[in-house]
Amino acid sequence: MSTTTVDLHQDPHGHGGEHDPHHQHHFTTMEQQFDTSKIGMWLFLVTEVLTFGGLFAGFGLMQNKYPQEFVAAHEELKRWAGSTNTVVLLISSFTAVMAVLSARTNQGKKCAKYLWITVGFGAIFMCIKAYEYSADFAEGLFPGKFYSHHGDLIAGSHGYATFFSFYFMMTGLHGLHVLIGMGLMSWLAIRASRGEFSDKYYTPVDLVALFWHLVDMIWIYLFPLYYLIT
Amino acid sequence: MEWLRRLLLPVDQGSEFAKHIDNMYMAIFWLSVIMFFGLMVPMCYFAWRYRFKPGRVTPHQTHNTVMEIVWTVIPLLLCVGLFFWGIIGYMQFAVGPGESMEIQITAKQWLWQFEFPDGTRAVNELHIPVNKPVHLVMTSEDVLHDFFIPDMRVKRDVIPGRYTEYWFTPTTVGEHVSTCAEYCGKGHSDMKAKVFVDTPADFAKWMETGGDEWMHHTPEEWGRIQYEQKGCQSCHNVDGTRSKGPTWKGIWGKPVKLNNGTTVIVDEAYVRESMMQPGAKVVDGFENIMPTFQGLLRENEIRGLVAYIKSLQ
Amino acid sequence: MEHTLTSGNVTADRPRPAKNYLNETTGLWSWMSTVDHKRIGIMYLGAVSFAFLLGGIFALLVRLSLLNPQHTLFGKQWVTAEMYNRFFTLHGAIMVFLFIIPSIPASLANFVLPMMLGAKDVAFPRLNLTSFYLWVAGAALAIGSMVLGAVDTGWTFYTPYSTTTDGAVGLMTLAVFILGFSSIFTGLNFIATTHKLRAPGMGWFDMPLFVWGIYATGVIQILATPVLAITMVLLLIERVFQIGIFDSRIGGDPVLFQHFFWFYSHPAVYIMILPGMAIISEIIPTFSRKTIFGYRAIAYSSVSLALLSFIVWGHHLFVAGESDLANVIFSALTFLVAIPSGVKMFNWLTTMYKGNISFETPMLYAMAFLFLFAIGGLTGIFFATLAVDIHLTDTYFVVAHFHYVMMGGTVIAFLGGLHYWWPKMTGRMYSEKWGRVACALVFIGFNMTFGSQFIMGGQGMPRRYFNYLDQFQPIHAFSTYGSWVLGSGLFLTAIYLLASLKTGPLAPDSPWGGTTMEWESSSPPVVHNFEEQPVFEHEPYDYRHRTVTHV
Amino acid sequence: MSTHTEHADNPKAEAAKYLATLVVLLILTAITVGASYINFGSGNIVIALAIATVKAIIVGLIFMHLLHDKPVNAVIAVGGFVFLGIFLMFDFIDVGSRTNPQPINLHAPPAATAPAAAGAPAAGAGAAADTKKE
Repeated sequence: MSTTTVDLHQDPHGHGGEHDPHHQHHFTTMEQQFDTSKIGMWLFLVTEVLTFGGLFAGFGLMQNKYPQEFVAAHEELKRWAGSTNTVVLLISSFTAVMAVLSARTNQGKKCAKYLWITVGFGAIFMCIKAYEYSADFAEGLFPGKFYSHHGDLIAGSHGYATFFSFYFMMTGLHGLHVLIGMGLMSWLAIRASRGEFSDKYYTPVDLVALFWHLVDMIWIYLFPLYYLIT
Repeated sequence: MEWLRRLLLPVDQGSEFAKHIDNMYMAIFWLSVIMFFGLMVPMCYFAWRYRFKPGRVTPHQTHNTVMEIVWTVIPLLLCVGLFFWGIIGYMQFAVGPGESMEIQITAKQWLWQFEFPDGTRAVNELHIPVNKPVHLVMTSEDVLHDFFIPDMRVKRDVIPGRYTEYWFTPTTVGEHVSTCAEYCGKGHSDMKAKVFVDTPADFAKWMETGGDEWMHHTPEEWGRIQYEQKGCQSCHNVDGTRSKGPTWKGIWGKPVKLNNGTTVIVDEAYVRESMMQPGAKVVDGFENIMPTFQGLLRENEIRGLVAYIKSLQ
Repeated sequence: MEHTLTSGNVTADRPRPAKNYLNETTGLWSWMSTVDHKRIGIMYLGAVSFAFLLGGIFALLVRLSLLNPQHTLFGKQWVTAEMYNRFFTLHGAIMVFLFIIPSIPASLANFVLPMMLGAKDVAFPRLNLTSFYLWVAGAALAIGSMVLGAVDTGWTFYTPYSTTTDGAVGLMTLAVFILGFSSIFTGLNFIATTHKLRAPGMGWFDMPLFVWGIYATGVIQILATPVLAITMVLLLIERVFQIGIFDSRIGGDPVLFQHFFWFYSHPAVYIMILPGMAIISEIIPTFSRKTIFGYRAIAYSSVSLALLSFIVWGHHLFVAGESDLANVIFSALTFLVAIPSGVKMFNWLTTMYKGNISFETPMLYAMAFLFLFAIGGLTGIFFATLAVDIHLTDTYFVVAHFHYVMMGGTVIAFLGGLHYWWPKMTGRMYSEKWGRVACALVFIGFNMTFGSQFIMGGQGMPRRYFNYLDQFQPIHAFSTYGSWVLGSGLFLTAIYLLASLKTGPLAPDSPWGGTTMEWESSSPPVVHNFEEQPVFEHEPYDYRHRTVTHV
Repeated sequence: MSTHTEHADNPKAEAAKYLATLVVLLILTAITVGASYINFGSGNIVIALAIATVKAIIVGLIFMHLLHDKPVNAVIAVGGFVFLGIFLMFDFIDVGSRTNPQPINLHAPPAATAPAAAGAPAAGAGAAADTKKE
């Protein structure tokens, strides 16, 4: 759902004649166009916040209902993996913002380099996530009715299955966003190395970086809620 | 203005709460009428008085702070008043009086089951004594339902997995209808129960015998009444067509095939067993969805139902 | 600016440009791939009209089912409870998600909002087209769910019924999910457009009030719709995986579903009504030939309604098992909604005072709106009052109340706006005579259909009932007859509007003497709306230098 | 676009600022992980969420440029979180203040029969878990 928007208001079609080829006909100036795109992106990020917000609300209320089960179930998660992933994403946010800075200061090659590094960190994040998932599945920690883990402290409580349902839903949706972000970054990295971005036009880099930071921000909340609850 | 109240609200005012609600309803109704005409009369007047005339010059009135404050503040005050009045009424319904008779209600698709503290149970038929506060504690076995007694002006959703409650005090002896007010599927509109407000003597008698109405009917008739009242009709047809459960027409004395491959003759023993332990012998091609009626049907009612099935040839 | 108004005459005050947005390019593909907001608006208009027809057919079927308690036609029972449940579910789902939510914003506002701002297009034209195709995809799925085992949950999808019933509930929730994003993209586009694409010199309080209304609507679309989307996903996952959030059999909380659902669906009521109010704020000054009274009050009330709409959703749950504390809080907050709605009513009336009022079809619809919305709004007070709500909720009183707001408010305003901007959109005038006849039929039929339902509801007739007590038969029959009058009025509207495309006289640029910027374009407008960039020169409803001598 | 690039005049300083921000974020992460090993009772979740909020604000202000950007973007961003807060707040008010009436003659938890309208299979584990007292 996010790819469409992010793409749509980037890649403008040139109507401008003598203007910048990225200048769309219905904007008077490039600055107006940039500001508009940015407002659009922020509005889109708000919808992302509220989409995840529904899941956070569900998680919070279920945590309220099954406090003991949730604490017990979180022991099954690997704290080192969550912590490492937090560090990985924070560093990738730094490289993303450096990519914007490079694009804005006419350093196309450097921008491409930072974007590729960001993609690389995203990949590390996803690898760790995949490792965690496979370890969970091996123990029968599946969502909902497929939950088949043995040896839970409070036998027969549905709270465990609920915990893992939310865990897979929220980290899964988050992971999907990471993958989308990686795709967008790769595409921008190619464009950046072709020298398409400059201080005159770097809107796509700026917007995709915003998207990436939001993904990071969501993880900042997911991490303590899932890995650190006591 | 009683005729207007009777037009707009249920004629019966079965409880003190109902009178209270009706008064509030009528007060808001008249307030709304005044405000409605307060808006429409000027509109029609302006439309007529300032109808189009060529060349008429219109004034450039952009705002009038005093007027705007007035028409913001006055409705606000009215609303504050109504809010508090509404809370007072709501508390009668949601917070119980000191002592009350508790009735536990269990709803399922598509019947109501009532249980008194002493264990007396009834289906689709609620007897309560007059002038005694009633406390309903309700839960559902499947989906959402809502126990609504229009004559008492009370309703609340019946939710699976937890209990909801409300109170009311019936004040007039007589028969009322309760309906399901939360959509619950195919039989939603048939999920009705009768609410009988009895004199204390009648109520005591009913609690003992479950009433004496059965003596006034033939067993077949009594069975048909049970068929309609206890919810049988939501799953069993008597015209030979298939519903959620098998039809009753023409099955008496005939063999039926069960889902375990065996065959059984429909006789009194089988019919009784099917009411008490519905899962024991399930007819082939049907799902085991019937709730048990153990403890819900009196002996005279079971006999009536058997006689009714027998009569459907 | 001071051109003489020759309303109703075919003589435009300047020659029509040979090329306009309709004939600049031709062919099906030029429409399907267009990014012109006007063409997308027209496509949306066709699409939502189709949805309105479909939802209307189901509405007539619902009413016909209830004509008599035996559900017979010509002595034969023709409908069963299962069919009835599907009728009202599809009626509700189609009308809400496919018709009313996109009706005014995506069709009319898409067309006129950029023009009112003096812009060449919306901020993100391709996102606009994406929104349209998402609507098409959502509609296809919704219709698919009708074909592949219809849905019988009611449009509200309450759990645990919706998580356990058969039928294509999954497909329908997926459709609603996709339609949600269509709506989000529309709202996002309008907010960005309003912020950044106003004509030179036009400040926030220089915008037409229609823009304020649509802007407020956009805020709701952005903030509320994502929660609907995730709720639908959770419902789908609950059906497939049984995670235990909404289904009480596995530890979920059905009331929680209602919270999630109404956090969207109550603000959604304002997604529907705010654009309606926005249209009325345009029509009344134009046909009263007088500046709007209390411009800022109306603008602020639009925004405050949008914000208030987010803190009142709990009033749908007063008897649904919500806690007493939450009930009291939500009751108090709900009363606040009455204030800005009332402010708007008073301002519209005062605008008519000392005006110079003529009664063309759009104005008749605007006055019908005032009448019907007054009833819809005042009956809302019954529900905000906690104690009275207990008796009235989930009865026909609710059905009547929200139809007075949704149909009597939004749809009537939509029709008013459609007639108001029809000359601009198509370049043709429709038949004024038939317009007035149809408006009268709609008004009378509507009041017959739904006015009677207030009485049934008060008497205790629950909603979504197939079998009803015989005592309600006369009122149900009356309501059904009313639905036929209403239906014939709408059918008539469709006929004369379509006929005007071929036979209608050519429309002047500003047939009603409107003062907002969209009337400065030619009828129909050229591709980029204006031949030269308009500049903001006077406040939006300034009639000081205009004297109308002829209608 | 000069208004947005005022800080790009000195890219080195800007890069240093971003690096410092990253270091602060990493330190906060270390603190939050460390705090989770100490038992503060119900304080743990408060501390964890407070630190997360500080981190999110830092990301928003610095990495997402809200500090120096046009105010409208900050208004939009804050608006999103405010309305999410409203959503969460009322949900918790309701769930937290519900009374849980129990009937006098409480039977075994109501047997969760599958609704008659459904062909759906009965729930798996923990069908009766919903009657657990809060």
